[in-house]
Amino acid sequence: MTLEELLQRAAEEREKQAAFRHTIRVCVAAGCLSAGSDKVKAALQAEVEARGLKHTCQVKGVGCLGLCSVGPLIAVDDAYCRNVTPEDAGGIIDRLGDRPAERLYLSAEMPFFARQQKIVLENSGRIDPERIEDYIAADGYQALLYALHEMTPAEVIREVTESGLRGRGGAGYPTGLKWSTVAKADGGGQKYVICNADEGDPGAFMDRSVLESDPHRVIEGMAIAGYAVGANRGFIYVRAEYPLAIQRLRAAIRQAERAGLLGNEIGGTTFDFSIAVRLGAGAFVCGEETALMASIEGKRGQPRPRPPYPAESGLYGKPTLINNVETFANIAPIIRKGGAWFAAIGTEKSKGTKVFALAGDVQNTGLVEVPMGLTLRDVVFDIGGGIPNGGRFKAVQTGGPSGGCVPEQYLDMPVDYESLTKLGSIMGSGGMIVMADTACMVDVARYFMEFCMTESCGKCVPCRVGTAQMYGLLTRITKGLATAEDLQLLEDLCDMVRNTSLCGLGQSAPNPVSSTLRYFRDEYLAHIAGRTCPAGKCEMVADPEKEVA
Amino acid sequence: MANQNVKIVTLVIDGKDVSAQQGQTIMQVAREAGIYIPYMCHVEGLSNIGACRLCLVEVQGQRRLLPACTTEVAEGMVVTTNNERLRKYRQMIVEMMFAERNHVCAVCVSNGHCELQRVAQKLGVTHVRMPYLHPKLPFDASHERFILDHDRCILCTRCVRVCDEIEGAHTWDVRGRGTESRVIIDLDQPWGTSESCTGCGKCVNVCPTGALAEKGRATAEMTKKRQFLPYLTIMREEDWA
Amino acid sequence: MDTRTIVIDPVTRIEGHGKVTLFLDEAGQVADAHFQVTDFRGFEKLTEGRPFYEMPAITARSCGICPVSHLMASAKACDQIMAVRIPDTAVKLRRLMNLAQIVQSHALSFFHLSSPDLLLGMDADPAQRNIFGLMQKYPQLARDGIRLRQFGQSIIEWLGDKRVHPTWVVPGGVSAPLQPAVRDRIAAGLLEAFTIAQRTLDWFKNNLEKYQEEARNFGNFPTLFMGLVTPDGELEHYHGRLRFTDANGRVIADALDPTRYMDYIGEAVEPFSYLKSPYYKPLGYPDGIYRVGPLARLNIIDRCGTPKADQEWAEFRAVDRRAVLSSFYYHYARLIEILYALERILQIVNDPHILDKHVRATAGVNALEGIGISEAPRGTLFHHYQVDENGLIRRVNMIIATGHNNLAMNRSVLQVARRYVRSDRLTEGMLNRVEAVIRAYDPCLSCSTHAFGDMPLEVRLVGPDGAVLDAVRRG
Amino acid sequence: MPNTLIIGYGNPLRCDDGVGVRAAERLATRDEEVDASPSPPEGIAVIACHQLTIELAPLVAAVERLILMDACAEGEPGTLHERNLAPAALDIGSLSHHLDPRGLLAAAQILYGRAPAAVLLTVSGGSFDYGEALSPAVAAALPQLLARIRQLARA
Repeated sequence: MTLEELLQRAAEEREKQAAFRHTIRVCVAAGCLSAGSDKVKAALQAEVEARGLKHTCQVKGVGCLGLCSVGPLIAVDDAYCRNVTPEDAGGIIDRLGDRPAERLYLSAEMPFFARQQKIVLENSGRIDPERIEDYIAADGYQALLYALHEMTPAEVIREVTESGLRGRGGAGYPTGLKWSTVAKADGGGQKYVICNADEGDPGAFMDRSVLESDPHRVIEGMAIAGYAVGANRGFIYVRAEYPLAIQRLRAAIRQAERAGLLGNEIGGTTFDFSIAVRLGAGAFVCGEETALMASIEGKRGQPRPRPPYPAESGLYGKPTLINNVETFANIAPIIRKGGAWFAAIGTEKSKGTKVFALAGDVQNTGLVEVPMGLTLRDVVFDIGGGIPNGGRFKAVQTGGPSGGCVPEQYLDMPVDYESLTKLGSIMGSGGMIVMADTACMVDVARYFMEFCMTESCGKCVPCRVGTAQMYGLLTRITKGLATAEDLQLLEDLCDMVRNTSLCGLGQSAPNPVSSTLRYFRDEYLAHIAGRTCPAGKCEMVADPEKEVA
Repeated sequence: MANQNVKIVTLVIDGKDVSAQQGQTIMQVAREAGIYIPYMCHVEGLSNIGACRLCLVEVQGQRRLLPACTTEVAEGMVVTTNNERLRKYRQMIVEMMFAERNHVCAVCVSNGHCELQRVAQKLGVTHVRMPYLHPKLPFDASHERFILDHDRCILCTRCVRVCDEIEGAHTWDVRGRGTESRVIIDLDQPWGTSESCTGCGKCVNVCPTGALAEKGRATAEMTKKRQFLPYLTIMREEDWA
Repeated sequence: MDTRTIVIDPVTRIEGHGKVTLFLDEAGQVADAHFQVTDFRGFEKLTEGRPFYEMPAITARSCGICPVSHLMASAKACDQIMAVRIPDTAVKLRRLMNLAQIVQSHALSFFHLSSPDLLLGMDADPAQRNIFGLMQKYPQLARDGIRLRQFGQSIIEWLGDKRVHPTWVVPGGVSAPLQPAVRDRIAAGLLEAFTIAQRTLDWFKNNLEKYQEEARNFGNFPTLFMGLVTPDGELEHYHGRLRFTDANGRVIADALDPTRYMDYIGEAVEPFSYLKSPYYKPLGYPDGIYRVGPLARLNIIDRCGTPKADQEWAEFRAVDRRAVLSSFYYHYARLIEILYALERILQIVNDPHILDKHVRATAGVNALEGIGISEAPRGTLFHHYQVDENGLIRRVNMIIATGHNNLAMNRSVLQVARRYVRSDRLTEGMLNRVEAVIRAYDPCLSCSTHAFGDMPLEVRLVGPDGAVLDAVRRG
Repeated sequence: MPNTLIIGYGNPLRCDDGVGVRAAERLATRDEEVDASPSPPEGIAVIACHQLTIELAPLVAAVERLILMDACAEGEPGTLHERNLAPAALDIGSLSHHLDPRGLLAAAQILYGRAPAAVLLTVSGGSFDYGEALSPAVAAALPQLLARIRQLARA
């Protein structure tokens, strides 16, 4: 397909859709589906059919609408309806063009929706993820074909560099720099592009949502990357626990291939690019790039020391570009609208937007995309709606199990890579867990440490044994069995594990402990010296002497 | 030699100016210069995996500590192999190795010939600060000539590598994650039932501790012979054409 | 402990603290006496699921006093699991170490633990009646004891690598042949050792008259005796078959296969003690009470089998032609055994094949059970292992000398107490004698954690209503 | 003939009880690559053993100075105690197979005519459980103990 053909198909599709006076978008991403949104969609379609409205009102399944806590969520033109049941279908159709019933109604003006700025998720909740036409109508694949026809690979990289985009997988490495490194590497004719979709942080579902809601976006980003760095094979490594994402991704790849947007001679150029899906078996460590590549190669998913970096020697020893789902999802808009446009969003060093999975003790849980630089307070209280049931805020945990806990006094810090690092946490892939004062910070640290311990791949000693030792010490503390020496040992272990572990999992595993020790040391001391849990969460062992023996 | 045009680089290790061939690791160059860097997963003749973290060194300009066994030297590199911080980390790592399984040196077949013991001695590890994890582990004595004692295993995976890279049998592998990791034979079956094992004993001889030993050896009787390894490696690398 | 834990019979739990409880009846007479030792734990942690051939090293470490005895019994049990006949020279070398152990152990027991009682008198001021009083008054005797003990210890040290826990004795034999230099050193030390042994024995015999009162009341009662003998009925410490004799010196069971010990030894459990009380099954409990150790060994044999010892043995048996019943004569028996051991050591170092290089048989698992038996200084020691088909330990049972003698020690304490307790208070003379009678058996009671101080003996006097009338802690 | 005898005693399979033995082992061995401290010089002998037994008496009597290292149960774990010892014929219970340090000196004095100047260094133990490891406090005190011994031995 040439650029002209693509634009024509986009125009046709848009025209077709414009014929409808009303559009009802029903979320069919995993969250709402599990709440029965498929039945809601069927009921609405039946209702539309029955009333002979099928030429004026379209009901379409779309990706995530964001506010997962009140699913099934649907959008009736510009208004949202929450907790919709199939029985509501009639009423909703009755009020088409009018404001939905109060019980269901959610205003698009509410801060949760209004304060978001969507780039990555711009199509989520708007297009039907199972139809390539819908994606094309939303300017899909224009960036790819434009790049192939009008730009040199170097120009593509320049655009990405200018955008200031940084890796969304967690570490925030400048994407343009990574691309240019891979582009310069000599692969002897073979290079790879890998999309890391092995999202493993507990409570995080940004990548899943993107894949379920807008799979073509990722494919397009990867193809552009392939063109830029000189690779013609791509892999998407998705965890097997995401069946819906996998299914839509596979469908999207087939559609793109049929449309000539993947495969040989894309868009009539000499550029070939194919994508294969690889499934991960649920090991957290396989999100680490070298472990992920080992897994694709059919080996035990364990990281290896870097250097050499994947850009130099990656998959099968060839130069490999590996980016995360969200990073790839940013590429098409950057090419379409220019790096400068993207660079104008966000802060000086953190450009663009970031998707967060908001969870925990917060009113509005779900997926949000906000410009970099918004304060944590804005995210938690404005967008998130604050703590439910009149509870008091205690901390917000960012960055998943490798992240840290940020206390109330830093709520006005802007959300960007540098600020979070300064606070002892990380941006990570975008998990954000809000905690009310009923949470015991030692217990929280213990929870994350347990995760890291069980997910440690077992290759290097500091992570394998260090996390187990730290977990043991934290358990002792929560049981009221620990001594001041135990606390000292815990701190020494944090330092050692951070500085000596082989990969990011181990290096960041101490973060939840160090950050809670930094901001909530008094809680640790209360458990140790006072044998009490200030939050009332931990049960102290009655007779420590007995327990020890 | 295969390559006549070896590029020479100069670098500084512990304040000492040394020259090296490009492609050598810090570990190799340091050893040539008479500088001891402790290690456990490394063994000359096998691939390096940088897993034990004992050989971590400081390289000027690098934020992170780098494993000497996998890091190649570079022109102008300034390396510190031993200081207060590195000693502290190494001691803790050795302590963790001891605390992870059930090491009872006094009755171990490798007592006195054990690399773990030796490294502990060298690093001045006299005690283990952290609680012992005391896992319940099986003992595989099903093989006719060898035993696998998980209590003494430190998961260095030398056995896995020597079997794969030198013997070519790939009988050994690792299963499980974290502290549940265990070296296994074939698909985790008793050694005696393995059909891929050639019984060559290379794994036993590269094992640094008493985890793999010849059957029937009494306390302190197990010594390992490792001369075969550099020999085989050199023979295979030699360009016979 | 989870279900995989091997339960090691508490018989092995002999290290700890001793406790004597004396029960008075309404009339104020001693009705019963319990001698008990406290708990000993942790040993099983080291053995469960471990390969059988680690057992000699592990069990040797269970006791700092007599590691060699455990080594012997354990290695022999392992030989059985391997189903090998170990090389003759290895047998001789093991014997050599075992004999050296007997010399040093008996020397300590006699010269330094018991001789103060004998030389200074039971009723002497306790400030004097101890090892130092002995040294002051009889320095030559004390030095003799040290020399003998040193000799025995040195042999063990030279043979093994380390003195405390030699690892030289291994399943299938010994790990290294005897070095000529070691043989020569042993031979060189023998002369002095013989002189000391003979001198002490002569002195003891000359003074026997003085101890008639003690001899009458120190565990002087009829029991059976058990020990190993050679096929010819000679004294045996390493191999042989078990023989039981009765109080009249009659052999009631002979040439018993030690590996079938369960057929004729029962183990009774008394609630007051961690030690099981073994008894001779055909006679039941408690009639099957028997004693082991030096006294028993000299009672059951037909002769020692070495010239000097046989001469002494003949005199010894003249004490009572049927059987020497008083436990007081354990001391006497020890001295004869020292002499015997030295004679045997001489024979071994003069053996033309003793430097033979073939000292170890190798084999895998050929039997799922092994029972090793040897005569430790204190008496017969059993190690009984059950293993799985790969030779991993499933169950361990051990019967140690102090266990065999448990019933006899209880009865001895009772006898002494009956004779010397005359009120509801514990008197010095009575306590001395209770200690002394326990000492006669030389039980292995030393605490394995020496930092906690020394083996205290707690003696309690309990009235008929169960009230503790008096308690004394000695040690 | 050495003029200084160093004896470390205890049970190394009972954790801190073995601190004396561990110290003696350290003094007796030398690892040039990590330990710059010299191995025992001429004239110094080191013995590691389970218990003080009577046959040590002639060895003790033959030296000018005796240094003993042991664990003790009293005191804050890791504390180092030092005291000079004089021979004392203290009976420590005649069922026991070993000697008190002052008794050992007394035995040397009585039987061999002389007892050396003697000092006993003890470290308070924290754990006497089954195990080979020293508890943290005791291990931390070990270098201190070794330094003190070396100082004493040099003096």
